[in-house]
Amino acid sequence: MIALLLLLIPFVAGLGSFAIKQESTAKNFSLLVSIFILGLSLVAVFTPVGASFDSSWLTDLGSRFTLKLDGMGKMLCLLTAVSYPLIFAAVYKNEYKNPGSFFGLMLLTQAGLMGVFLAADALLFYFFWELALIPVYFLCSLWGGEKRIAVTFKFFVYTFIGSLLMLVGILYVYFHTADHSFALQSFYNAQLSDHQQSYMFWLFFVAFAIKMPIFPLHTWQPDAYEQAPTATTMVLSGVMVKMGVFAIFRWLLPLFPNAATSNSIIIIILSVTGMLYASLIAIKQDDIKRMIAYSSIAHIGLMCAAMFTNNKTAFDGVMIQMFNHGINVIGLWIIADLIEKQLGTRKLSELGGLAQKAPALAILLVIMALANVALPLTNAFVGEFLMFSGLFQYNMFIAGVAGVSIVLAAVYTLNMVQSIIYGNLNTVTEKATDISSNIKLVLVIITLVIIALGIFPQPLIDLTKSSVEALFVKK
Amino acid sequence: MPIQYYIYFCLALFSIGIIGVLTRRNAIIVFMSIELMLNAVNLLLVAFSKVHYGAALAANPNTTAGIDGQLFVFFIMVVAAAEVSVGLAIIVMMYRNTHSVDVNFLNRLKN
Amino acid sequence: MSTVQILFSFLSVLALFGAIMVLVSKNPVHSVLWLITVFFAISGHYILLNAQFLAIVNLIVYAGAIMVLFLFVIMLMNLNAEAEPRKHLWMKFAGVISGGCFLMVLISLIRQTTELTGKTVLMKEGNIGLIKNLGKALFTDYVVPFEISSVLFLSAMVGAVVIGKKD
Amino acid sequence: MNAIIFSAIMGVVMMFSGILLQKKSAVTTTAIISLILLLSMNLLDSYSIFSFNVNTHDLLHFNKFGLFFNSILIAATLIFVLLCGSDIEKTGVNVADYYALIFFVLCGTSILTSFNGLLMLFLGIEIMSIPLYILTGAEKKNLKSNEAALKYFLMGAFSTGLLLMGIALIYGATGSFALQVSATMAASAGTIPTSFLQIAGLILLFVSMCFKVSAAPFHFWTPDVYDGAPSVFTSFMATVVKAAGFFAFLNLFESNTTILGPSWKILLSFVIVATLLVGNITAVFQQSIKRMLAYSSISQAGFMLFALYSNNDLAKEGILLYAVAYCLATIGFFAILIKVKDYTFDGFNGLAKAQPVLAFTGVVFLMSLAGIPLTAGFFAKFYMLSSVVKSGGSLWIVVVAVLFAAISVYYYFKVIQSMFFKEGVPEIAAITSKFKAGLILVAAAIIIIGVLPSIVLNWFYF
Amino acid sequence: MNKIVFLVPLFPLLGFLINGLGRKSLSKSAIGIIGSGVLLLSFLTSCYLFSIVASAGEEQLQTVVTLFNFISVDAFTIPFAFQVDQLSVLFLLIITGIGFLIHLYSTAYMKEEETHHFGRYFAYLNLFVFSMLLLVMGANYVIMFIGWEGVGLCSYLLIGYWFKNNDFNYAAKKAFIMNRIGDLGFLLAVFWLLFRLGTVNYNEVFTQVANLSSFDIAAITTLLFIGAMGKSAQIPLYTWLPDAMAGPTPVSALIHAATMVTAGIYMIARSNILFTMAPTTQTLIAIIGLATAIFAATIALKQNDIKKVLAYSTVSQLGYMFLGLGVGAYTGAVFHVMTHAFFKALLFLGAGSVIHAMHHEQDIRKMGNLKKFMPITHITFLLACLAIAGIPPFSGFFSKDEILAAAFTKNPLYYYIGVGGALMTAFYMFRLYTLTFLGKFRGTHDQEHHLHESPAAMTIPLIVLAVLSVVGGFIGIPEAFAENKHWLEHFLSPIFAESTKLSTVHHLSHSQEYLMMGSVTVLIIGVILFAVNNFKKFTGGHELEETGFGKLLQNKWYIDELYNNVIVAPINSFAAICKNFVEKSGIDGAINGVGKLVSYSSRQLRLVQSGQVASYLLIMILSIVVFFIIWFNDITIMKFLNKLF
Repeated sequence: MIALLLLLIPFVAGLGSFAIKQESTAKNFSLLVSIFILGLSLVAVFTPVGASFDSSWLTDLGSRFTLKLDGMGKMLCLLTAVSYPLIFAAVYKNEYKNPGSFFGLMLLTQAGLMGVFLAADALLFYFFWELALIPVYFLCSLWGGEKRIAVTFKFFVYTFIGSLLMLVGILYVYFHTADHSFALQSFYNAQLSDHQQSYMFWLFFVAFAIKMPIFPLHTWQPDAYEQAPTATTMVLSGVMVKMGVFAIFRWLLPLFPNAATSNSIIIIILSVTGMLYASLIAIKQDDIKRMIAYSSIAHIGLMCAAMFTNNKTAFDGVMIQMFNHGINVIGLWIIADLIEKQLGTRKLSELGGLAQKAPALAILLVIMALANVALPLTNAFVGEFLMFSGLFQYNMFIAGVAGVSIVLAAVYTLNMVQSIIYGNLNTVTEKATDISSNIKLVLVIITLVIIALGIFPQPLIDLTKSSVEALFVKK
Repeated sequence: MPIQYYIYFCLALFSIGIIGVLTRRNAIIVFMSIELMLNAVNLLLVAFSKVHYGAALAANPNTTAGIDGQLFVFFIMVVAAAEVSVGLAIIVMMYRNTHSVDVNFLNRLKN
Repeated sequence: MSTVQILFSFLSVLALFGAIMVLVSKNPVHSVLWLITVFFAISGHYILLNAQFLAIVNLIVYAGAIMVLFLFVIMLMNLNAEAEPRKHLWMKFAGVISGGCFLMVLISLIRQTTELTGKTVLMKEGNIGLIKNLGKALFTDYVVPFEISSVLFLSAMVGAVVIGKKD
Repeated sequence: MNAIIFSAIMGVVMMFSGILLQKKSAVTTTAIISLILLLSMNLLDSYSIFSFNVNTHDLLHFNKFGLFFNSILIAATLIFVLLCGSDIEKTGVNVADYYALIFFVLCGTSILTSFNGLLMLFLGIEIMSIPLYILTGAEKKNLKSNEAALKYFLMGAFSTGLLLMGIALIYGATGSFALQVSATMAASAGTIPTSFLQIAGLILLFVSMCFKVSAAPFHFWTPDVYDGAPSVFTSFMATVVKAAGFFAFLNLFESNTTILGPSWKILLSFVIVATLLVGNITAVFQQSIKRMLAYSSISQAGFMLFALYSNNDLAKEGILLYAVAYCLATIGFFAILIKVKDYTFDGFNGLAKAQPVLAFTGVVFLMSLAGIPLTAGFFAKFYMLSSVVKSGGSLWIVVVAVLFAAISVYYYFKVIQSMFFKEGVPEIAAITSKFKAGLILVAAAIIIIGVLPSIVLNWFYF
Repeated sequence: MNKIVFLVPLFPLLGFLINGLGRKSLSKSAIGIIGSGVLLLSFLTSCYLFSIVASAGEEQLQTVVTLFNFISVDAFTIPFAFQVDQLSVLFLLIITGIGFLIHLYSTAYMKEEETHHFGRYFAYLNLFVFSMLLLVMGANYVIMFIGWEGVGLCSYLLIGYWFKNNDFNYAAKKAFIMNRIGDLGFLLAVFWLLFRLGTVNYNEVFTQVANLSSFDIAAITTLLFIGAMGKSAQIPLYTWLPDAMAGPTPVSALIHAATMVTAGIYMIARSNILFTMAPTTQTLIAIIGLATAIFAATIALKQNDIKKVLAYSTVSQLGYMFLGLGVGAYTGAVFHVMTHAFFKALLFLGAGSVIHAMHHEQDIRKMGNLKKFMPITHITFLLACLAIAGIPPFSGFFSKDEILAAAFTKNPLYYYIGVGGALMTAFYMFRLYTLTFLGKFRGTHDQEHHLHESPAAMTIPLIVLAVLSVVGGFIGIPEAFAENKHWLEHFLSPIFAESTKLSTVHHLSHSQEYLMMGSVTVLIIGVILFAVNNFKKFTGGHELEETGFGKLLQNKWYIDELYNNVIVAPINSFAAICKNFVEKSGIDGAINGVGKLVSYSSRQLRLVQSGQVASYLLIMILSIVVFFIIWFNDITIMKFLNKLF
């Protein structure tokens, strides 16, 4: 039941929010709703396993409206639920034309995300997969930057092609299930020859790879992140990217174990290439947003590589990294947005010396940056440590090559820090002021999460342990 | 008389009709070529009907096999008549507006 | 070479020649006249096949009504030879070629058929073509299409009115 | 039988209503009432509660599927008249005659949904087409309309010629016009040497049916005719008529496919791919939304052809669902299009500001056409694809289809972009609240079907 | 061993939090008191711990204390545990003790800073000490790694302390990144251990070391050593250390001389067993260490920046320590770490006091004759110089001698080269000393006018350290002088027990040792006198232009330029290619190309719709023909299609 609520409340609230005209009302409303959902998801997290919902939907197709809340789902719902209040609070002072629709669409996106994380039925999953995408399309095209329409459209079509291919895959598997049903379990039990698996695997993988995104299918991402309104960008990179990772765990690996193992080396090499490639490009980026985008591509690349090592340690790492990366990158986006709003530029070369004007910002930025380079005692470290050790056990050499990205990450992140907060003030940064209370609050919360999870990662690991176990039980 | 001859003949007629449609620009001539095609079909149908009749005749002296073919021809003629009335009406309407019956004269709709 | 064969070949040649003349003659009026010739030839074929009713209907409806209508329209528009401008030669060429291809393909298909060998058309005799039998069939088995075709005429009529009426 | 008889009668009634009634709106009302009557008659027939039983000597054959499909078509017509009635009145003087013709078309569709022989097929097609030639040319002073009418007529007549040649050859092979005969031959096609005459006939039949449903490479008339015809009638042609054509196509080739052997699938996949290609690719670069929709209707036809490709029960359900979804969306969107003066994309700029209701419902329609989930269009496509997958058909054609579907998103969303994301002041005809309500209802229906497609199908299965 | 262990790192952490958060509100004096007070507290705690450990003596004392489980997955569990044994407690004393002195010194040295920067400074300093303590006390490699990266971070923050100056920022970044390279090696080693043993706890690793194949050990040790290279500034990763002198002088003293840079030595000493079992790695270490020692020394000969000279001497001294580790003289290395901590910290602080007096003038050519103005600094500095030069009985002598002796037993060549380095050390140290304190003053007049002895807060640490560097050596008197007087060796023996078992060190005969010591000492004294006489009469300006070899040395063998051109520049240009070409034209271009293709083909396909009925019908007829042809040879087409899909 609680699963259904997690899904329905944002959906209904989102629809309702369209009616709201005044800015303040819309903001408060959505903020309250998101906080309420956060509370709800906390309850969900602490309820023992089995918080699920099931009702008949398309009986003649053998598809049921089934929601399931396992460890991984819990964690990602929590991530979604946590990130939304933060985002809403962070953009609380921003101006939006017809805010009702904006926040409505945001909430609809949340509903879609929740659905993706909860769905235990292939067709339902596909539904939410799209439902999460469409509001984003409107958000980006209506409230985005100047090149928004073209960029968003590219992003939309790109992901849409992916999901359509996945749909074909779903259909194919559906007709190979014993009891012609879309239910998760009967999908797991579907009998597929290795040959069939290898085809289906790619159909599914492309969809997820585009979403994550994995090199070389990533080119929509920097543009999209750059053009989208920051609140949406946060959702995109903080949560929506995790859809792909989640989907690989929930669908790809259990469905096509053999294909996954036989193709793992290709995908891992791709991902590692992507990591280094993205890091190199990030070094050269002069635009904060694009830099963050590329660094996030690099991090996702590591996750993807770790996911195909077929190694428990790595899986644990990916699980918690899903959460941590979400939190950290949101923090970085908030700061990037802050700087752009305040100084009207995102060019690193035009910034400098903010530490003198905005010490609080400087400190928080430094902490975010350290989390971004996965320094120990920040949350990112644990995840990357586990993933790397898993990757290392898969193949030492690849792990070593991938490790170079640690150094590169330090390079571009420190470049960013240095050129933003260090050095002398210039004409642009003269007018900078320290951050406003609401953003400071958000960032401090994020910082606390970063450090807390950096020192005590165990709760997260335990939360998702069951899901990891399940992945191995299947095989 | 072997049926092949009829088939060849009717196909030839039909093809001539097609060629007419393809090569002439005068709407009326084109339309006439179409009528030509229809007639080819008619003759073929009748010929076939007689073939089937002849085949059935051996078994049963007063069979009516093949009669449907000739009736079909009748219906074709009905339809043709109706089409002609409408078609000519359209051509006339066009002629009223453009003072031409050239099929390609109006070429606003393309690409 | 029986008379039937002679007649058949004569009529066929006539029809084909007329058909070709329909296409090649510049003046629409001539084409109409040639088409009428073709129809007559075909009616001849019908008679040869002892389908008298159709022969008559063909003459009355086609050669009579329809062709007259055509002629009427053409004369009303007094189209003459120059009315039709030259068409690109290659278009004509392509038309002929593709028509020929169509014919070739179909004929080659027919030539391969084993089933048709020995099937002959019953000439002259046979009474299914007589008005009595046809009428019986038409008003018993085929009454439904017969009635429905009235809808066809109705729509055609309405259509003609809608289009022709001045407004 | 009810549908045929009553549609004919209603047609006559409409003819006279033109003379008796002065006010055009009154005519429209009459049309609506008689449509409702027709629909109810047809439904009664399909529930076999009250129906005229004429001995058709197996020329017609009424089954539940056909009758239900027919009622869908009638209902679509009803919705069409409800939404666009006022625009039909604007088209020309003799409104009553237009309605009469529409009813005759319905008569033709009723025949096509119940024909059991090539003769009735032929008659049905003709009865359906001839009024359409007229409707296409309804705007007599408009040269585009004239041109469209002429083209449509000439090509239509030509394809009729091909159809007849096909029928003649089949008759030559089988000695009968009934479907069953060829079916029985098909059953034993493996044993006896396949009759080449019949094959030639079937191919010609196939071609002419492809022409009717505007499948490439026989689609050429579609863009020009749809573009030139008065928009109201375009939406009618593009939905009801095409759906009927599809039903006839399906019904005709349901049992005859085996005769053609392997080449059947080859020909069909060739046609499908060509149709999807031409439809989607050409639509991308259109300036006029109306013409874009014409091409998009071609691409939709490409999807519907999948029902033919995999003819199994899923395909039947699919074609039903597709007919419903496609008719609703297309009629709905055309209703909006008609209200906008300028048919180019820029004509829609800023519609969301000027007429939010139109814009939002428009988005629903377009998304349904594009096959985005939560709309009926999604399940329509979904059923089609799944039927192919189920029939064990080769997967590559499905992949091709979805890729083209992704392309189709491009031009559909271009409209959304200009409605929502671009600034402008569209000139829009007066919008009545009734019209808005109608649109909203249609959109709601689309979404409901999009969430629960089973309601349509359950209705079909009773 | 009880919970009190946690107090040691806890105090600095508290100090960091208080100073960090309250840096705006607290007054300078308060900050200073807190900052150094917490160090004093943890120093006292460490003394207590030391007493426990020392009293425990030979028999094994329970040394590991677990706080909580940091990471626990199926494959392995990593406790957040501390280990206090002889080795770590020794380092605790060094870190907290010297750390305290330097904090004290800083309170005076940093007086001019604004209050909140002052607070920031002490916060960083405390944080550094905290991480250093983690590094030393960690009971497994992961905790050590936490500290390892932590100190790297703090050094980054402190080098870039004056963040307005971008050169400093670059120096800081360089330091961090170079350390990262090393850290990568360390991390890979940790993964390797986890992979092979499933644990990283010292006790378990060292007991299960037998399960490792020799290749594994060699690889692991090499990777660990790479980590050490980064942290302890060995060839080829040493170039960050001289640049790190950008930070405030006390920082250089604490981080870049006394404590952080010795982390590498600590780590290797900690995992001595592994290294003892990997002779190849040991030779590698020895060679690299020796090379670094010589190489850095040569550079130091020609430097004119007082801190740069000290920096290079640090590098060179670290080289000696690695030489010690390489030849298996772990005790000697640790011993040298300790003594070096004393005198090098002293040198830096002295230099700091000089710089403080000279108003941030660091060029020794502009100094001279300072002994007259600042006697205490002068005396302490002189003592430190003697200590580092290795004049008996100063501390440096004993430690260095021990290492050299061990080197000799391993391979005499090591010894001779080592001695060469020692001589150079003596030379450049006394060149520095002479130019700074003797001769005549070469600075500007107002500088001369303002010259003064530093305040007590600065001189007290100097004095304390001076005493230590004089007497520090006596805890490790070699066998040659007195049997079993080598207290340190006994103290540390439990740590290195395993290694000593494995390695058969044949001791030199005492006579040999006397000979060596004597000769070396004589040589060194000679060099010192030469240096002093040579530079006494140095008077400013002329001889600035070095030529040939000298120029090469003055420019540090152009190593930085080399790195820039060979490594940094290529990477940059490659990245640029990726960004501007591969990404834009290559991948994204391909994606957009598809879109372009679609619209292009659309534009072409439109033309087929020519609007002419005839052409439409023509295509229809032709396609019918095609259909028939397809039908004619459908079998072959089927075959083809099946081949295709």
